[in-house]
Amino acid sequence: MSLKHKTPMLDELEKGPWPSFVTEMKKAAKKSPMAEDGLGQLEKSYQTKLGYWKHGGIVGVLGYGGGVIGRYSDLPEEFPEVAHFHTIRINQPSGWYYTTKALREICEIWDRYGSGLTNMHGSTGDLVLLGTNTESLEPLFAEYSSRGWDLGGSGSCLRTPSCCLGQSRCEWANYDTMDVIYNLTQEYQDELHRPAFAYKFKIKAAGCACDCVASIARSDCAIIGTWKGDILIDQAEVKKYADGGMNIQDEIVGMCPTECVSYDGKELKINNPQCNRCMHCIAKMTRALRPSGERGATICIGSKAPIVVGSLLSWVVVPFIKVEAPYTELKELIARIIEWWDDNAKPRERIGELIEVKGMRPFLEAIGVPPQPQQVKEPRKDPFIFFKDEDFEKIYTKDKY
Amino acid sequence: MSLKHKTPMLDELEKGPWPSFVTEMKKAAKKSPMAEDGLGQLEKSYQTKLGYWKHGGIVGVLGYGGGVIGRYSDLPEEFPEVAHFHTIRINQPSGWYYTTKALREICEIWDRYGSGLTNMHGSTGDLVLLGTNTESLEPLFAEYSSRGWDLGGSGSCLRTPSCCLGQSRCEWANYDTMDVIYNLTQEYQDELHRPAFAYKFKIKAAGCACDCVASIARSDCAIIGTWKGDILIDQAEVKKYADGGMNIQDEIVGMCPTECVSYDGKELKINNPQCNRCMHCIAKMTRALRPSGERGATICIGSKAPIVVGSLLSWVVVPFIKVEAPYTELKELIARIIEWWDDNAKPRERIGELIEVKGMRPFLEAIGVPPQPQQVKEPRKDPFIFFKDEDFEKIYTKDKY
Amino acid sequence: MALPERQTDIGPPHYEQFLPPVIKKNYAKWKYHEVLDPGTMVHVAESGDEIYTVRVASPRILATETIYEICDLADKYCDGYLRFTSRNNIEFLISDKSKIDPLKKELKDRKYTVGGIGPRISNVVHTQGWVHCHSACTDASGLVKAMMDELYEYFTEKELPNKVRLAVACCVNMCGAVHCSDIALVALHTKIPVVDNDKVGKMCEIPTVVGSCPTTAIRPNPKEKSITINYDKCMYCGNCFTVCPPISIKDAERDGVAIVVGGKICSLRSDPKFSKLAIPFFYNEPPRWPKIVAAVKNILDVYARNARKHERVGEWIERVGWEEFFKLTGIEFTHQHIDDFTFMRDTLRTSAAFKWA
Amino acid sequence: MALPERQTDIGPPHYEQFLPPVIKKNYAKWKYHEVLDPGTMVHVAESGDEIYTVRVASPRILATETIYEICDLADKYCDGYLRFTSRNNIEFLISDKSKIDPLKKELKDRKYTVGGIGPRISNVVHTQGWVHCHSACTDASGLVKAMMDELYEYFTEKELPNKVRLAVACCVNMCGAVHCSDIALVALHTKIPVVDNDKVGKMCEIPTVVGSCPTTAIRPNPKEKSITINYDKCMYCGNCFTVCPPISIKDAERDGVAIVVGGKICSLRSDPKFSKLAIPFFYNEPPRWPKIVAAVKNILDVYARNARKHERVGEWIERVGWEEFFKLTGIEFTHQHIDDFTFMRDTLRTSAAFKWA
Ligand code: SRM
Ligand code: SRM
Ligand code: SRM
Ligand code: SRM
Ligand code: SF4
Ligand code: SF4
Ligand code: SF4
Ligand code: SF4
Ligand code: SF4
Ligand code: SF4
Ligand code: SF4
Ligand code: SF4
Repeated sequence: MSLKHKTPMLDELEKGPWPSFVTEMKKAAKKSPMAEDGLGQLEKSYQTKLGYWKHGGIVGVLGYGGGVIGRYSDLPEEFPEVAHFHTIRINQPSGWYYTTKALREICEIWDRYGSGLTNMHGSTGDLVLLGTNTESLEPLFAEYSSRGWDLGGSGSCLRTPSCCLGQSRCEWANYDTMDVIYNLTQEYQDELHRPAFAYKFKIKAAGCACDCVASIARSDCAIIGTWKGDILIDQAEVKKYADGGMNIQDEIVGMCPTECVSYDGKELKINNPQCNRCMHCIAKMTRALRPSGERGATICIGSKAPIVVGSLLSWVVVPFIKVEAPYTELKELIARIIEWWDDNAKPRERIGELIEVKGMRPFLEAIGVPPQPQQVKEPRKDPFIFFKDEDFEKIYTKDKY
Repeated sequence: MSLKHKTPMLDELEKGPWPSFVTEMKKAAKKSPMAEDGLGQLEKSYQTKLGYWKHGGIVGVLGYGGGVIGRYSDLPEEFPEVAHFHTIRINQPSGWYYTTKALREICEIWDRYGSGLTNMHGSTGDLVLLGTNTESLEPLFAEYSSRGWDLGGSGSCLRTPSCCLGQSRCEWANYDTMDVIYNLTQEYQDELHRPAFAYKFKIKAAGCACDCVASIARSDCAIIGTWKGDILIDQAEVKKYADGGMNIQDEIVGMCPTECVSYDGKELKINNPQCNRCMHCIAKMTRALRPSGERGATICIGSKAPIVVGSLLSWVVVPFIKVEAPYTELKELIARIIEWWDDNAKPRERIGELIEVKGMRPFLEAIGVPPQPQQVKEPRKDPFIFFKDEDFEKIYTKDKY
Repeated sequence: MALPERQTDIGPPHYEQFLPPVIKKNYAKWKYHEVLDPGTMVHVAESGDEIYTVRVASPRILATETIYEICDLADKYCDGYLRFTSRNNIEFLISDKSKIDPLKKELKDRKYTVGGIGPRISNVVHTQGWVHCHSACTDASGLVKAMMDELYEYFTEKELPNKVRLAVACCVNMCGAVHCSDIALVALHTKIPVVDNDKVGKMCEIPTVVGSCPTTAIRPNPKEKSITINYDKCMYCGNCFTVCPPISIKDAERDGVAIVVGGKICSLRSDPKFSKLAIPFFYNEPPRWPKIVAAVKNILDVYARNARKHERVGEWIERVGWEEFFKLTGIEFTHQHIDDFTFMRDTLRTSAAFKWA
Repeated sequence: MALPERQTDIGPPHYEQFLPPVIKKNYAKWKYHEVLDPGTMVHVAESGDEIYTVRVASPRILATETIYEICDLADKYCDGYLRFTSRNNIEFLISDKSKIDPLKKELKDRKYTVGGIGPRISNVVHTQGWVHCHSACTDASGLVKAMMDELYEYFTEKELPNKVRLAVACCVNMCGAVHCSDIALVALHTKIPVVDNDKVGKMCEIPTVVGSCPTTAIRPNPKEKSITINYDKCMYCGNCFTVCPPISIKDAERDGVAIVVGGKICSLRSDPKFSKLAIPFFYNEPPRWPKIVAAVKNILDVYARNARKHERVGEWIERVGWEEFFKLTGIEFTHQHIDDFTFMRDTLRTSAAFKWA
């Protein structure tokens, strides 16, 4: 079957060794007229260097305020099959694990109602189904939800939480990321499906400072695993790394940011109280080194993309919290965080932006977290210091500073 | 002769080994009723923990708009002699060099008309005469100016420029700081004495990156000596340092910020193209190391105290400029800098604040300096990039980026 | 066919049902892992059990047909278990060591690309582009394809000093994590928006539109019941367009792409870093954007030649200095590189020590 | 007595007339210097000529009587040549080596303090305080005296890892370079200003006053023809008082002093740095402010014990981390330490790597 539209420019992108999205679109186009017109419109964009999608539009499923991104073509006459071309966000399972059975089921339903195109996955983490029309939304939802799949978030809501694979396959995970994210997602079903916040709120959970889910850069609330205790050293394994050709001096000692590793050619030593747990030595010598002691997480708040005042990375707010089922402490903390934000934010104001406007103090006080040096790279650089009357009673009358 | 006021609290500050300003004030008080009441009022401040000076007031000498800080007591009945207590700023000679003859002359005049108290020197650099009354201003000015001394700056003007002692006694000076400051001060007499700027403008000249006159932190325009060329090494002197007990590895090699020094126990080597000319190695091994090649200065613009949006350090604007008498290039540059600022600033807006508002580009374009990586610690972190139409013609049509 | 009964607020399925038995058994008891080759690694549990992972590149846009094929492979070699990674690769999870080579062979035969593990390039985090987003200034998928064809061997074979994370965002909303990537592309508008006065008055709240502009370039225009944009202040962020569709900012000739470099996410060795501007603008040149691809390749090569082992792109640049980066890459330094926005103070140089380059 | 004829715009006298002959001769031809003891150094010229410098502490406020005495000494030992330093010390410039010891002896007899050269404390850059400024929240000279009595031996004798630059500013205008000092005191108001409505209306321009506030805490109060200050937004910078005197901000019980640390000016090793808040507030306790003095001493001692040779205070703290600084000094970390002003983004921690302390 040959396709409706000529795609000379896109065809160029079928060449070359990297897997081609054009090939995928063509595969889908052979089965779906929607995908076919999608391909056609894309070719036109390549020709003219302009996109042809309209500016959103609100569509969804009954009782939900999110999970579907409405999309309409600017050229419905030229490409009638994509006059509607909405995407559906399916809440992925923790860690993006699937059985083939589950995946096939998802695809079969999608083939019936949609373009046959997917994003595995969207950059928030959802399983994204790419392109369907308004009428198909309710049937699709009935099919998916009846089989145990629910929609992810969109709009001003709690967005679909996501996590690294954590303890399922990684030796460094300090807590059970997948279970935490499953639990939080269940806890917040209403907030996820019925946008009632000032703006979006994202939660991401990483098992350690490697942050394989980019939580510190891409989530309003990052849960990053850490530990309180020494790094245990297996000297026999150290020797194997050395024998295997690792230059321990340059690669480990010289790259430790706190200068707390030393190596005399025989024994590796770590000055544990000075270690900032950056994970470098552990990551590069995983057979020889491992954390010990108490496990938990650091909670960082506020990261977001640059619109409109420049990107933010998340800020350390709670240096250490225990993360153990049923996660009561963590859940209560997150509840207080979201509550303060929701009470105070203007429309389209992310939590990081709100903290910038209000300062850390009201936020920390509202969530019941004391000020700690771990929260700052360095203390303030200006003398414009705000005091409350009670500070004078509490702190500054003491004999000690 | 016993003094009019009891000063039990200030008396405490005559104890202890560090030279006492109270002793100085008492010395002056013995000769001057002004100083005596000044001491009395100060004791009162110590008792009550409040200052008693009124909020300025404009006084000065004929034809000048600055050089005198008007000061009036809040308690003229209690301390009548300091009802007026103005300070006079005398423009110090470059490098704060004096002969005893000159100093005596200054003091003798001051004893006749003022409190006998001085600040040697004010923190901008002036020789500050501390406390006189309005009537004495004209006579004082006649006495000083007739003997070759002029007033320094105050108010919204070019403030008294100052410099480190530079080539007069320091082996590291890359240009003649004292001569440059003398010349600039003479050039700008009108701007210095008749405040017509939007706010204050300070110039400071340091002969090298040691910045012994704090120019990068305390002047709107900092002229900091530097060089383009290799650091010459006298290996015999290196050996003497080593023999003298210097741990060259830790103190020099390990502290070079660019990792460009190496030492094998015998020979010191510097990877000159990677050196950022921070001066550390040279300062700590002055007998062994010295710069060579072309000499000149880096011009940094914009530093100021924290009021009102936090302190600024000066920004590198011209990485390298030749600084040779008659300093035409430098003077023209500074003229363009001041002109742009004066044309654009709102009242009480320092040049650093103005650049923050306008961005570097209009400033650089106005002063004719091209963009250079030396001007930034790092390039911009956000994608909010401003373009002019001509940029597209000039840069982005090239085949190369 | 009658529809099954819908359920609401059930959330995602529990992950446990998707875990291979060896993972369930050794959950939270992994001891170490080893990278066996660019596309294969093994994780070893305290118990001695092993799980093998074979990682396969994905264009992220997958047709269901391809997913069925992947499922067939997973059934054949992985007892039906597989996962996707946070960078959109496919991971085949193999409990039976002997199946690794046959799987890889079949993958090769079917033209799948195996790799992306260890110190090299992995998949490119990216976004919708012209494929689906109204906001796009370029096509993300096309840029990724063009770039990865050129950098292919850095995914499948060649080692780099450390991981190099690439990303593409098709507008400054940056859905694609560009702001903290080693090397990334971000698409930009570079012309001030065109305002359709009639529609703006009808469709948008003027105060909201005025308030949406981060540089206060927008003023109300009461005469037209619309707004006007100050040419000198607008830096084309498109936020006004996001809140008010009749403000149109797309421009075929002046939409383009910038390259940013030196960002990072993990806290290993040095703090997470934002990406910084390397090259401010390229015209869109679909379908293969050859200049952009060449520029990325150049930066990657310079990094590969100059960085120390384990140094990320940003760590290398910070060690040698940005003066040196521009010198080594031959990239021209322009006014655009000097921040004139919120990070200005943070980025202007306040030291007499720098390199001449 | 008739006044001599005034001249205008003559500028300062030419420096050359004040230079000792050996300096004139070897101008720009110095080769190296050596610190001979804490108060003495020699500079050696290419020609082999030498100039000796003996540095003497000054309280900066000098009575003419003292200056005459200093002149007498300079006449006796230095052929009438002397200078002051950028930190207000007096430098005796000696061309004849044999006069050094006699000078020092006489200085000692007359109770002058010799020192301040090399890796130790030098004089304290400071400002007017209650002695002369209307804006002062404390007395700078008194703080300096109290502090230097305690730290005396670090000026006259004891070595430190490197120079330690102290400064005192008597209000946030910071005439005293506090913003880039190793250890410094800055005096603060901590109560919102009291507004004298009658006078404000008459003496000040309301828009200027409103505009003067960096935190937009001030609103016009049309009813009173004055202004009102928002309690929650004011952080007591005093800028409104500077532009409008009837806004009074002094408060005997709530004016006080903060300690800041870790600033530096030179570019050696690391970039110039701003000082950061160490202790947010001390009450004024004239005449000797014992708690402040003890706190400064503590910080200095901890630095002296822990820093590496050549490390400045800020360099040491950055190496070990602020977590460690607070631990080692025993200083309490408070809400005040967390920036909520223009440097907030720059100073909040954005990394999972930090020390527990
Ligand atoms: C689908 C997805 C991109 C993708 O191809 O993967 C996406 C697509 C859109 N994003 Fe996004 N964002 C997606 C992840 C992100 C991320 C990354 C992340 O979540 O880790 C970010 C950066 C992190 C952050 O949240 O700041 C992101 C930051 C934005 C922003 C800027 C928000 C801000 O506060 O700065 C917008 C603008 C807005 O909300 O109006 C935006 C808006 C949009 C809209 C809804 C466009 C709009 O203005 O209405 C896009 C719809 C595209 C379409 O037609 O399908 N998207 N968006 C991602 C969601 C898939 C999923 O659910 O898994
Ligand atoms: C599978 C995945 C997690 C998941 O839940 O999907 C994962 C898995 C592993 N990561 Fe990761 N990382 C994954 C995304 C990330 C990300 C997020 C991202 O790229 O957006 C990061 C942060 C990147 C950054 O800093 O910008 C990340 C930074 C690391 C690092 C730190 C590298 C460094 O030295 O800078 C390590 C440690 C290492 O490589 O030595 C690491 C190490 C690992 C280990 C070795 C952990 C383990 O013991 O199992 C895993 C295999 C590594 C490999 O691929 O070389 N992983 N890893 C993600 C694979 C993405 C992919 O398809 O390539
Ligand atoms: C005398 C002196 C302090 C001293 O004891 O040495 C001084 C004293 C005053 N300064 Fe200053 N400043 C003095 C050097 C400085 C410096 C340091 C420097 O120049 O290196 C600074 C910081 C650097 C800078 O310029 O930013 C400085 C920053 C200020 C400011 C804040 C300006 C700003 O833009 O942030 C003010 C406030 C103002 O101008 O309204 C100020 C205002 C004042 C006033 C005029 C108070 C006022 O609001 O009217 C003080 C008069 C005190 C008095 O009654 O005698 N003074 N002032 C210094 C001048 C002596 C001289 O001429 O040598
Ligand atoms: C006399 C004076 C210049 C003047 O024109 O008055 C001066 C003179 C010298 N300085 Fe300085 N510096 C002088 C203020 C400064 C300042 C400005 C300040 O403190 O406000 C600085 C910047 C301080 C800072 O970074 O915060 C300064 C930072 C240096 C440094 C860098 C120290 C470091 O390693 O961080 C050196 C190099 C050294 O000490 O090895 C230096 C070195 C020198 C040398 C050795 C230069 C030379 O070869 O003659 C001089 C004697 C040093 C000494 O006192 O130990 N000088 N020096 C100033 C004496 C002030 C005083 O009475 O103590
Ligand atoms: S973030 Fe840490 S725990 Fe999670 S997968 Fe990466 S390395 Fe493992
Ligand atoms: S985890 Fe990081 S800081 Fe700690 S010892 Fe290892 S490399 Fe050093
Ligand atoms: S700034 Fe440099 S040239 Fe000037 S006195 Fe200091 S060390 Fe010498
Ligand atoms: S001047 Fe500084 S950067 Fe250059 S070699 Fe010496 S220590 Fe290194
Ligand atoms: S980055 Fe911009 S254009 Fe691309 S998907 Fe996100 S909102 Fe759309
Ligand atoms: S594009 Fe951005 S900067 Fe330009 S007018 Fe719109 S909101 Fe303002
Ligand atoms: S710091 Fe403040 S109080 Fe002290 S002299 Fe300067 S303006 Fe006056
Ligand atoms: S003291 Fe400062 S912050 Fe407070 S009202 Fe006045 S100007 Fe505003």
